[in-house]
Amino acid sequence: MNALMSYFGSKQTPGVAGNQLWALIYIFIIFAGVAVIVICMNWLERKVLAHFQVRIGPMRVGPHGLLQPFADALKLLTKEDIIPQEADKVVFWMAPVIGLLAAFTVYIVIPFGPTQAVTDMNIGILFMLGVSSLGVLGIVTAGWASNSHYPLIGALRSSAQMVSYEVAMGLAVVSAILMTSLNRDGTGTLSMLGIVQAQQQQGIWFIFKFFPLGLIAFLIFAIAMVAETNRAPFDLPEAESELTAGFHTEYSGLRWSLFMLGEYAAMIAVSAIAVTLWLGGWMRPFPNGLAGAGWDFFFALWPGLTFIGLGGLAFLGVVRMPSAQFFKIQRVGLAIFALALAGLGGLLIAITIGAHYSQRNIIASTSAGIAYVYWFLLKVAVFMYLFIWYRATWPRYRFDQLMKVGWKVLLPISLGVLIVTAIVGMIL
Amino acid sequence: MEITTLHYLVVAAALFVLGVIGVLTRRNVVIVLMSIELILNAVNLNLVAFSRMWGGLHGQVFAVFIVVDAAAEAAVGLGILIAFFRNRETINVDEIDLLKW
Amino acid sequence: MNDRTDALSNLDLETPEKPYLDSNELIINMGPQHPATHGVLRVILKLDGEKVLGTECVIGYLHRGVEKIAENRTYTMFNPYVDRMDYVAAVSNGLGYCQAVEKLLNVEAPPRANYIRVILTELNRIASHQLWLGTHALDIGAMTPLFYTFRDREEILKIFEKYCGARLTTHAFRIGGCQYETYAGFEKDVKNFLAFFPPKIDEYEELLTGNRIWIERTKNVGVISAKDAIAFGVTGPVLRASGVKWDIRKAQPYANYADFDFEIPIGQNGDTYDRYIVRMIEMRQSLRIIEQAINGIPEGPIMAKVPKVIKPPVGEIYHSIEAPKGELGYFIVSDGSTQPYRVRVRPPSFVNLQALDIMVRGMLVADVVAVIGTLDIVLGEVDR
Amino acid sequence: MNSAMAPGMTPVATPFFFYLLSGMAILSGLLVITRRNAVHSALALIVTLLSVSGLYFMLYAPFVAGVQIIVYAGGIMVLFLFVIMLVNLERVIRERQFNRMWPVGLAAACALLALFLSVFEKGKSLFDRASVPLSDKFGPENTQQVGIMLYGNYMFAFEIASLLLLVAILGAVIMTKKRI
Repeated sequence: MNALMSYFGSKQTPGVAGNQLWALIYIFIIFAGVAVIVICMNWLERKVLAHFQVRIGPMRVGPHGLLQPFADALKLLTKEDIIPQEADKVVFWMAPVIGLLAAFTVYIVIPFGPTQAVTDMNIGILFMLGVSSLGVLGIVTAGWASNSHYPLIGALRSSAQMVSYEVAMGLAVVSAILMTSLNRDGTGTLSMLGIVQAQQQQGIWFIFKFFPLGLIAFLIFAIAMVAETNRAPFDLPEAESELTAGFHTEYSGLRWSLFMLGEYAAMIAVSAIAVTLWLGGWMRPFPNGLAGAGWDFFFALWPGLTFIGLGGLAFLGVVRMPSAQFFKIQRVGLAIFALALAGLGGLLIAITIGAHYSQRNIIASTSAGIAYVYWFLLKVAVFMYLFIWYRATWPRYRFDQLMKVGWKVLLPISLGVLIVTAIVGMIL
Repeated sequence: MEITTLHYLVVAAALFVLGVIGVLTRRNVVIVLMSIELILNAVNLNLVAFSRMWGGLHGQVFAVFIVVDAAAEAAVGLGILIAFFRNRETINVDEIDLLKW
Repeated sequence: MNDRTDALSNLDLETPEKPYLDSNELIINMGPQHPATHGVLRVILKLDGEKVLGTECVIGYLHRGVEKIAENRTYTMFNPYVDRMDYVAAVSNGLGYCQAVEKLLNVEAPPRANYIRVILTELNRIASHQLWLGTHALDIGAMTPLFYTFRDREEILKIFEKYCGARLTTHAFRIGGCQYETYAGFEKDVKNFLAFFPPKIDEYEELLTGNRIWIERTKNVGVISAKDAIAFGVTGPVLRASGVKWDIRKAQPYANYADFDFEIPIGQNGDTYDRYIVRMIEMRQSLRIIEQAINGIPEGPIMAKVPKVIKPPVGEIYHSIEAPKGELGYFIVSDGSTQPYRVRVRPPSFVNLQALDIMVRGMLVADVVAVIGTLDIVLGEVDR
Repeated sequence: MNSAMAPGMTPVATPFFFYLLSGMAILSGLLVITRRNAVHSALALIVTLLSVSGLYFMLYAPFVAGVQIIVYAGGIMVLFLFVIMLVNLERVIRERQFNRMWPVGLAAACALLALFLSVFEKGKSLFDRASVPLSDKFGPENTQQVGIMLYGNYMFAFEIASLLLLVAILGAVIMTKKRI
């Protein structure tokens, strides 16, 4: 019990504090959480995309298709595992694992809150960029090991694409890191925690810093990260209409689902980088403008209210569902789901109110932790929605145009922003 | 048991020797280039280990320079390899024995 | 003919001149199972990296011998078969065939029948263009227009279904006129559609016309000059986008197209973007024609006097109409019996597809997909 | 290990991770030089590089470790894989893998190893001594310190390195372009 409680009230992440038990617990929570979020994303993407496209999306499995991801997972796990005859078996087997590992390893330095991270590294952002760039190895080896033309072209495309967009991405990140060096103590940092704390210290999210420099750097990163994760409109490596499915044409079943898992995990990871670097990480909106205990309490209520709102939406679904006998089970299921969401929301609100009135350290830190994680994930969720929105709206770039955008547009602009940021930073 | 600098040196020496064996015995140029990367890594490991031992950062800085050097070497080496492959349709070292053809 | 078409000789896929020497020459099979070939077209691509050095189309996967079937059917019995050629524009196919046989018989469909024919054919032109737009956009990577166009195409198909009971293979017309009188509320339905559709075209255009990625993907892609286009016998929107003002509805008016006031859009560059614009304007022009036709539809019979057993006099006839995809011609030889001696169809898709090679040489793989989409081929018609 | 160290930098189970990482490095290094297929070699080399990067972490050199991951594993190895795919020849895999001089090469390498070992044996006392206590250079400030070094003491070398990279880029482009 003492070991379990040892972490509460600590001012450091478990990795930094050397608290190995909690570090392991965090690793477990994050990995399980990311897997669950990815599965939910799968459902959300299909649903949101369907509503963009005047469809309703999956509706059959569970109320409003809520159980669709589980059905999908079951289907993928039980599918026959096909390895092409001419494929390089070992590499074919390893490729999705490489991609998945690269996407998941990144999560150990993502700060969901000041203490809500596995660890904090001195080279946090460098580590993240480096490890996430290993994902390309999975794609390249998958394309090569399939021993087939479409995957090979997809792999070549993706390696060229990811390597080129990494440059613009890195330069945009450097301009954000430069901003951290404008702290009162005058030293910059690469640590993810340090970057958020720098924003806290300077009292401004870096997206608004030196307007419009921060904004431009952020936009460059936002474009490059779409390219980096191979999503529309930069989804050339898996361009369906050209290369059937690109690098994973020959993959099926479990291995294919590993690729999908890796792709979505990478999407969340790059969104987390963007949130950390430019959008204030775990901080709530307007920490300066709307300061004060009252506002603090108001924003602390948000997590609970969000869940209650979601529960309300689900309950609306129950009310609006046709009253035929056929839908009875679905109605009951959805109602239970709505109640669960609302109950969760109620619990969160109870914790918040408890923290407001009681003096117990543990409740206060729990409540604060929930708020941090909530704001972080909310910002990430906005990016996830944008990813889906892009996909619904835009046609796909052609390969040479993609390279043109990367090298001739994004790179010069990010270099310019970097130089101007450095000059402005030196003058101020 | 404590891990001392000597342990790192032994690992580095092993990697270095593996690299040397690769360079001296393999025919495939790509693998020869990879063996050179192994050698460079062994050197880097030595530098960083000594940097830790003496408590200065010069070793680490040198390691960064060596990484830069390795990048340049790989780019040019592979460039030469591709140019060569275009002309001679081989990537075996012992067939690359003419300066001009 | 210029140099580009001279280079059209066979790809020589079997024997690369210098094996292995060029490290990145690649031959890939696009299709017959491929999401972007609109059916079972197989295109053999010879690539240098991503650059297309040449293409060769392999067709015939959907060959059903429609022309041969005609020789063993009476003229009336063959009528439904033509619907199965270009199955997204079945009404146009039927119109062409019926008019060809009428010409052979020397009968004329009554005016009311002609008006109904024009309304349905133009509706079908819109439906065909909608399907083209959706799939073309999907090929280039924009998913959403597909669902918008299918949603709106449904309104047209509903009118078809109410008129003749079928949505796709309509068999709407008979030799000598129309089988069915318009149903009650036909006029209202069509007028509703006329009011419903223009905002929808605006919606499509909002998503695509000004979209930078769309413009980059389509401008200067798959360019074909007017000279090349004529040399290849390319017709329809593809020809008009190259700047040739050739539309059979104006050039050799059939049915009663001469009565209507409409314009033929033409492009300048002959690239994919121009073809897109031309088809978008054509949809609006079709609406204009339908509006005039539905307002001026006369009363009267819908069937001319045609003998029960159709036995055309000995002779031959070629009649062509402007189908959504281009010039659709029927060449029918009659030996005086109840069955045609020979029927030959000039399918627009088949002829347009021949231009694929010169349109994509030197372009990238992604452009092949865009160009196949912009040619608007239907494999049922290519293979027959 | 050392009380003067910054918190959070204490590695756990040092010997275990050291033997794990160095074992992986050497084993996959062995694979690099023995595999027939160059892609397998490249993948083994990636494992080596990542293991060595882990060793850097254990030597309190996080910046070098990060550079190792981002430049070596993410950049150079992708380049290698790219080239292997471009020059992928079935023929090479079927052919003899080692050149005719391999016994000589092996003997030379073994002699080199013997030399190393004898040096280590002689200098055992030198290398075996306890490390100096960690200054803040090895703590959370490592990256900053390396940066100050790079732009201070080694300014000139840094510029030359950037020039070297530029030359390498130009060289690679000229070499691989079919027509210039």
